[in-house]
Amino acid sequence: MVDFVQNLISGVAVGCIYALAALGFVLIYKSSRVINFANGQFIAIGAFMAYALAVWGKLPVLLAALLAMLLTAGLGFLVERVFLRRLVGQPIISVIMVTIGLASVLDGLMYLTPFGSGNFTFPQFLPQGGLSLGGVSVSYPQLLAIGFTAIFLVLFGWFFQRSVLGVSMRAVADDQMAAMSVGVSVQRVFALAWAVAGLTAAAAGIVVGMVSGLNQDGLIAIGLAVFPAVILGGLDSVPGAVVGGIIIGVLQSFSTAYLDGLFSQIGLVGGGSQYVMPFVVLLVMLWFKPHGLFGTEEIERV
Amino acid sequence: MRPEDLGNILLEVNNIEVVYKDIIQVLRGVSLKVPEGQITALLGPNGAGKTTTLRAISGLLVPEDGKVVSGSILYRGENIANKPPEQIVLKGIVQVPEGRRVFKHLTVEENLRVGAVTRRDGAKVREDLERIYHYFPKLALIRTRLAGYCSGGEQQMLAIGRALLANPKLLLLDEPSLGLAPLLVREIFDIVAQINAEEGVTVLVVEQNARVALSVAHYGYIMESGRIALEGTREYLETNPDVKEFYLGVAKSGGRKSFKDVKSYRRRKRFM
Amino acid sequence: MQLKVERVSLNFGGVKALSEVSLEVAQGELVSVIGPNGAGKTSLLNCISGFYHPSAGKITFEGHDLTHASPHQVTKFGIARAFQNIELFTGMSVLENLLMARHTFGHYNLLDNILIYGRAMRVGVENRRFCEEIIDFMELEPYRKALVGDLPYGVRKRVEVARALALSPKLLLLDEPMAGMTLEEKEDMVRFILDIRAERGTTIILIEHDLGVVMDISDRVYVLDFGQVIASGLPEEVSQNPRVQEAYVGVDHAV
Amino acid sequence: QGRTVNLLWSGAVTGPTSDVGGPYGAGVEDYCRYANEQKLIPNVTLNCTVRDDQYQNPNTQRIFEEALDRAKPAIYLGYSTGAMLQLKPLINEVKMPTIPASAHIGLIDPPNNQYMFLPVSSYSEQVVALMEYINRTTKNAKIALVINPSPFGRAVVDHARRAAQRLGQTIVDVREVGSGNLDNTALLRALDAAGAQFIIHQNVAGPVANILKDAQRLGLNRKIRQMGAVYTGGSDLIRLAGEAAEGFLWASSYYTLDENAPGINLQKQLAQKYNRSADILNSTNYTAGMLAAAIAVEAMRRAGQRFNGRIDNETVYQALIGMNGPNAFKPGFAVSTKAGIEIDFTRSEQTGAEGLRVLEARGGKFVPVTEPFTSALFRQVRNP
Amino acid sequence: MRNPWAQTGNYRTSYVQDTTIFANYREIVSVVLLLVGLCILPLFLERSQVLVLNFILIYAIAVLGLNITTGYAGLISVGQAAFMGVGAYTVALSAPSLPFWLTIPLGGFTAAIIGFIVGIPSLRVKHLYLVLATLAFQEIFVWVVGRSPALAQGAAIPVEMRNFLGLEIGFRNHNYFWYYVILFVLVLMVMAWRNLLRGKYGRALIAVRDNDRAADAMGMDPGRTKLMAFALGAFYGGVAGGLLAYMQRAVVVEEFTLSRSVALLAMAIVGGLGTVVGSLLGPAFIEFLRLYVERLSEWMKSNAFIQSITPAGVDVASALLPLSFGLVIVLFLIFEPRGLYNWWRLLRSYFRTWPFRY
Ligand SMILES: Nc1ncnc2c1ncn2[C@@H]1O[C@H](COP(=O)(O)OP(=O)(O)OP(=O)(O)O)[C@@H](O)[C@H]1O
Ligand SMILES: Nc1ncnc2c1ncn2[C@@H]1O[C@H](COP(=O)(O)OP(=O)(O)OP(=O)(O)O)[C@@H](O)[C@H]1O
Ligand SMILES: CC(C)C[C@H](N)C(=O)O
Ligand SMILES: [Mg+2]
Ligand SMILES: [Mg+2]
Repeated sequence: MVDFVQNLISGVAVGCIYALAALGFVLIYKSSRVINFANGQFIAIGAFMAYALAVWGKLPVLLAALLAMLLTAGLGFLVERVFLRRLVGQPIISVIMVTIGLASVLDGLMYLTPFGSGNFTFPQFLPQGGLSLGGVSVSYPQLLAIGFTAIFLVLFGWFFQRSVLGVSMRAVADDQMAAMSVGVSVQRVFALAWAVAGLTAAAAGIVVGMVSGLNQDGLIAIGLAVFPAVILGGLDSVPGAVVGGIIIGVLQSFSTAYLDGLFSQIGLVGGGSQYVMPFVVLLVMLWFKPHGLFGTEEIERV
Repeated sequence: MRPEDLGNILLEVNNIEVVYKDIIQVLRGVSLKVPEGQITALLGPNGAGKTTTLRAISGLLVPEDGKVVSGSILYRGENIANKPPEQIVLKGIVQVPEGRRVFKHLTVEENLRVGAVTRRDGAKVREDLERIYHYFPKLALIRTRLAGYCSGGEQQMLAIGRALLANPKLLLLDEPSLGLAPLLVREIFDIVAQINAEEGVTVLVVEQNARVALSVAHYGYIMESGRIALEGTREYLETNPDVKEFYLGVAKSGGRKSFKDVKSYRRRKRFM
Repeated sequence: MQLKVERVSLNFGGVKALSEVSLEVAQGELVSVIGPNGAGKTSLLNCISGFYHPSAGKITFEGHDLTHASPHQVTKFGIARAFQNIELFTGMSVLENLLMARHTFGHYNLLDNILIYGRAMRVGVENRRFCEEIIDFMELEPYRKALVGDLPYGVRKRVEVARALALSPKLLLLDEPMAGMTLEEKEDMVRFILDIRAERGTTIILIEHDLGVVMDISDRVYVLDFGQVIASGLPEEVSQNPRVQEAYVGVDHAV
Repeated sequence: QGRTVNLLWSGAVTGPTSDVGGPYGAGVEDYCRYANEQKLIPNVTLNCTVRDDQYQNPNTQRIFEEALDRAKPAIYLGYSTGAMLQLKPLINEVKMPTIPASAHIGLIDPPNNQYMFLPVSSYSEQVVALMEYINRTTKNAKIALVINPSPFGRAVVDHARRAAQRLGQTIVDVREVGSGNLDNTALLRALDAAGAQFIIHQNVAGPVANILKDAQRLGLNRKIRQMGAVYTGGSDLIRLAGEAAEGFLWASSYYTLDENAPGINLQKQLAQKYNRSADILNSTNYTAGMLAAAIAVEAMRRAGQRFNGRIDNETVYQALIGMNGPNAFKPGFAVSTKAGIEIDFTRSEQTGAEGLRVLEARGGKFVPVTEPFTSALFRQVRNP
Repeated sequence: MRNPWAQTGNYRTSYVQDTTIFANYREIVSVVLLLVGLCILPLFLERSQVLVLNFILIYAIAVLGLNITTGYAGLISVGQAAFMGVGAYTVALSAPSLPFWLTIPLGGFTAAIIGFIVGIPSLRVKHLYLVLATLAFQEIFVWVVGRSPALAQGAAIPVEMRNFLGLEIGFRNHNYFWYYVILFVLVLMVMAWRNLLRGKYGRALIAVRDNDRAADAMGMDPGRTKLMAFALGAFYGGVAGGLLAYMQRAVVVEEFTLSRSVALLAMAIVGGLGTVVGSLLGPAFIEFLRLYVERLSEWMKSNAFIQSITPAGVDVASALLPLSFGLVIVLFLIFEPRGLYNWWRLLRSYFRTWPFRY
């Protein structure tokens, strides 16, 4: 039982990191129907910036983290301005491909810094260890991830349901032309979406940095891990991103705990089911509930 | 009578030419004037360029990759040709797009609130929302329904209500009767007339349904393949024999002619 | 009866789009369906053409059960439709749009296709000839090679009808083919519809809001309101029906 | 000055495992420069080509074949397990002496293995040696393997299984873990539940560091002893895992930076001379690159000497397989078990430094806890 | 057009003309010349240069397939490399017992079957959701191969063919031999591709992309069409993978990962989606880009001045490849979304009307 609870809690903690990473992704999809394949790069850049500011710039960690989030938001804004804006109205494959190209460009840019190869540990500002309760333990960075996610969830929820800007963001996703007709600045909406996406990606990156250290490949891989989470939750749902992220985190934790043994029994050597189960679930989900748990279904009337 | 005689000229379109995608020229020198506080109708067959004219005024050529390449559009004396749509909305010109174009995944009320996105007077918005519900009581009943599941008439009301929330001085309506049942067409035009009368909102309405459009308009233009072919007051147009035959469907004999008797050859319109 | 719709019901969540709608159409008839917006007219067409499946009731066409058939199966029985909100292949020319409708005519398999020889070639030429005839019939010659996406609305509506005709249907379903047209264009469309019936003997179900058109050319009229048939019969009968007047036409009759 | 002889290295300077490939390539590069400056090969200019294949096999293959067409290198320094396994038949066909960075035992196992030379003991031997080391103190130990999800990681599994059988140990589980492992609670608990007393890693430093940190947090670091093969440990691991690395056991054939060995001294000197960062200087992979280059240069020198200045793949091969007994090579990068012998190869024995030590992380440093030894058991389980 | 008789005959011939691949003799001649050129090209090239060509042509086959699935049917796939993998592993397992002219098509068919299965979610989901289904397949493929002892867990499985009809194949002629095999297969695949898209099955692909509801109403089963698109695209991928297995002499799972899939998609786009010419130009462009950027970065590394101005720990040279790869994709999409194909078209029309401007 303790085992089960522990695995659950650890899964939730990891899931919250996915959730953070997924939020920015969902935001972009929600406003512009773009799947952002450069999300992982945003995560990495945010984390590296925080590291650079804290370690080389000798800033207090919290300040460095905050600055890095803002800078990454700026990067998101810039990316939208320079690249995405020119593609409004192009077929969706072009836009997806641009984010893929962008991912590669950002990779290249990272190689221009010392972060391109090698591993870095984030300066420790939380105490070692973590909370322990009846044999169940959570590390402080993990608690931070959970806290961050909760805050963002509430903020985003309010933003999209209540604020005029949030509602018009959804409107833009529905029908750009109609949104323009009542004076929504579509360009401003997109720029904002990308900026906020950068911000949350950086938050995710910083948390990852604290949990497990910085490594370009590892950080970028989180960008990939987000896909099953958002499909599960629904590509355009904020609560979906969080729930999906957490489910995937728990799924991975449970796969490692309970499934690996089964896999080796059917002749697949080496376990590691946590790497594949999210994608299996993704496929199953696509079949049985194509729009995820909370995604909006396309309203199609002929 | 000229439009000037009906009131101040709020909007003046001077000889504009519009080109789509840098190659397709649609408007070839369109000029028209919209008198303030009046309803002006713009009629014409499919493909004449009515929608394009409205888009040129409201700035919505942008998403269609179109441009005003010559001529000017003066709104209260200021040239607004090729300005971005959000600026034009701020000046008080709001277009209700053709085909309703409501935000399908937003509720009715959210749709309306998006209409107020450019406004800074939050308190007044609540008030206006109630006013819209007063004009369109049906919308009040379905405020939480997703707009995508509303019927055509409800969507059209919603689209107009949404535009009204942006506080327009000049409302551009593009074929509000499209796909609506007769009862609703009547209802919507009555409401438009009512809004015009009560609030003094100037309206420029594009319509195929000439009969109903002319029933509320004060002045009208008829457009054929990118040009204005005919203009005049309602009375003038309603009595013009060509308009009667081609747009109102009045047979030479005076009564409504039957569709069963349509002739199978094309006649030339005299004013073309 | 060629088409029989028997006590068909259709629900969307809480919304009852259709409740126990029955309708019969005989071979060669031109039947109109009218009713206010949201009455369920399009939903009824969708049930017949296989886009929706009724939750209760039965639809048969020449003895084939359509209740659970999908659109492409329905097409094979000889039913074609034109859509209310134009559903053309926007990236293709008018001709290509019509050729699409010949998909199921003339059989050849994937291998024939890849080898393009003999059978595939013959079928292709035959279909092309057929489509050219329809283009001719619908007076679309000037637009044959034009991209559908760039055409004016009225012409696109006509292409819709032409494409449906290219399916060589026995029953043609037209959903507001005249919406958004000027009087003159409506007259043209009416002429096409009457010609289709006269020359091909096609059965037609027409949804239209313009009562003038409906009353003038229909053999019979059904009136839907809130998903129910509230009246049916000859045009004159229906137009005199007070319920219809109240629900649909309104006071100002002459729109 | 005289003729030019070519040496080719291609590896992942960027892309996956670039944290290994970067310093490794730097080591090769720096040693070559040094060799030219010191004129280690008389009358010959050494032309070292260091190329980035980004861990992509087609790149490796192209770079290699291009070299065969043009530069005709006398020796080839390879890199990744995947590409090396793939190129094996071609390497054998063109008779190109090859020193890979990967110590996958399959590279020097038949077929097509004639021209492959591992500078140090194989991954499999390192793991088996660790198992023997365990056996010194704990009998019938229960061991879990945590490996990289790639041919590189999987290289050791079979040998470890066979060794366990001989030693009376149990392999309770084999798990694949790659980089970006955010949380290892479930893994560690599962291994703990399976009764594992030891975890042996065959991986790169990143994932291992994360597992160590989680083990410490969960209080499992006392209960389960962790250890790993050559690419798991070193300064990288200490930097990443901090104090959680304490007690980690590392099997490696290389000297550490704190030891006074000729190779290590050279390494320090070159790093300074060529302006290498501290991270590179401290990296074992830098040492490894230097060792590979040193062997190559030495083989070329000897080939020139023995064959009248004819330095090509054939003579270098001869030089390599003659590098034994009194002719063994002793650059001082790796430990040795036999006096005077560090690197030796014969026609059938294609491992260089067979000796290895177990080192333990203590106070932020790896210190040797055994003398250099070779695993006798590995030789028994290598080919069943 | 009032006289149907006169017109019909005319249409008939014009349609047959439409059906032929080439519009005129000039095109036939240029295609023949191109083929002859490709046939004699290796005579002027080194082994390793032929190797580069081989990769390009193999990728071209895979990209042709992608151009069916993505270019025509509009089903974006980031799993094409995995289909190549299916083909390659089929070849690896059957090569010891079957000749290559059987194993390669077999690889294609196996991939087609898997493609069919992978396409099943397309019956329910559309657009972007489908991208993720192919992503899932790509990841699952690599994972399963990595855990399967029967497939060497992803490590090299040798695929050797040392002899063909008495011709000894070794290092000397390996690349040349496979060049001609690949070229032959490519020509076949191009012809099939062109024919496919001129017939009703090809048209159905486009219809489904454009408007699948309308396609449904036209009697096409959108589900079946999408599955066919997946299967056909995968077939091309499988054949390409099979060729790659022989050409590389071994099958390694690392060849068939997500990054390769992405690169194939990039090739398709840079070349120009949905065109044969683009399917050839795209891979060529990307591979030559890789080659020359590599040269450039090597030059930078050997250039003392550049080295002296780059800060320590920064590797400008290594950054160049991802940077340029990404930039090329982005710039193409922004400035030339129709890809290299369009350049080729413009160039061609320039020559056709030379010396006049239009
Ligand atoms: N985005 C566009 N790109 C290219 N051509 C266009 C575009 N929009 C409209 N057109 C063309 O411009 C012409 C005029 O179109 P417009 O929509 O202004 O006509 P309209 O009078 O509003 O007709 P309707 O009654 O059908 O709405 C038509 O021929 C149409 O095909
Ligand atoms: N796919 C759907 N999902 C949910 N509700 C739907 C759907 N399709 C139709 N409806 C609902 O069913 C009812 C009937 O709609 P339908 O489109 O059939 O009306 P109609 O008579 O064709 O109206 P109109 O004249 O405006 O075209 C409406 O209330 C509509 O909102
Ligand atoms: C240093 C490298 C040779 C290790 C690498 N991970 C491999 O493939 O084998
Ligand atoms: Mg219009
Ligand atoms: Mg309808």
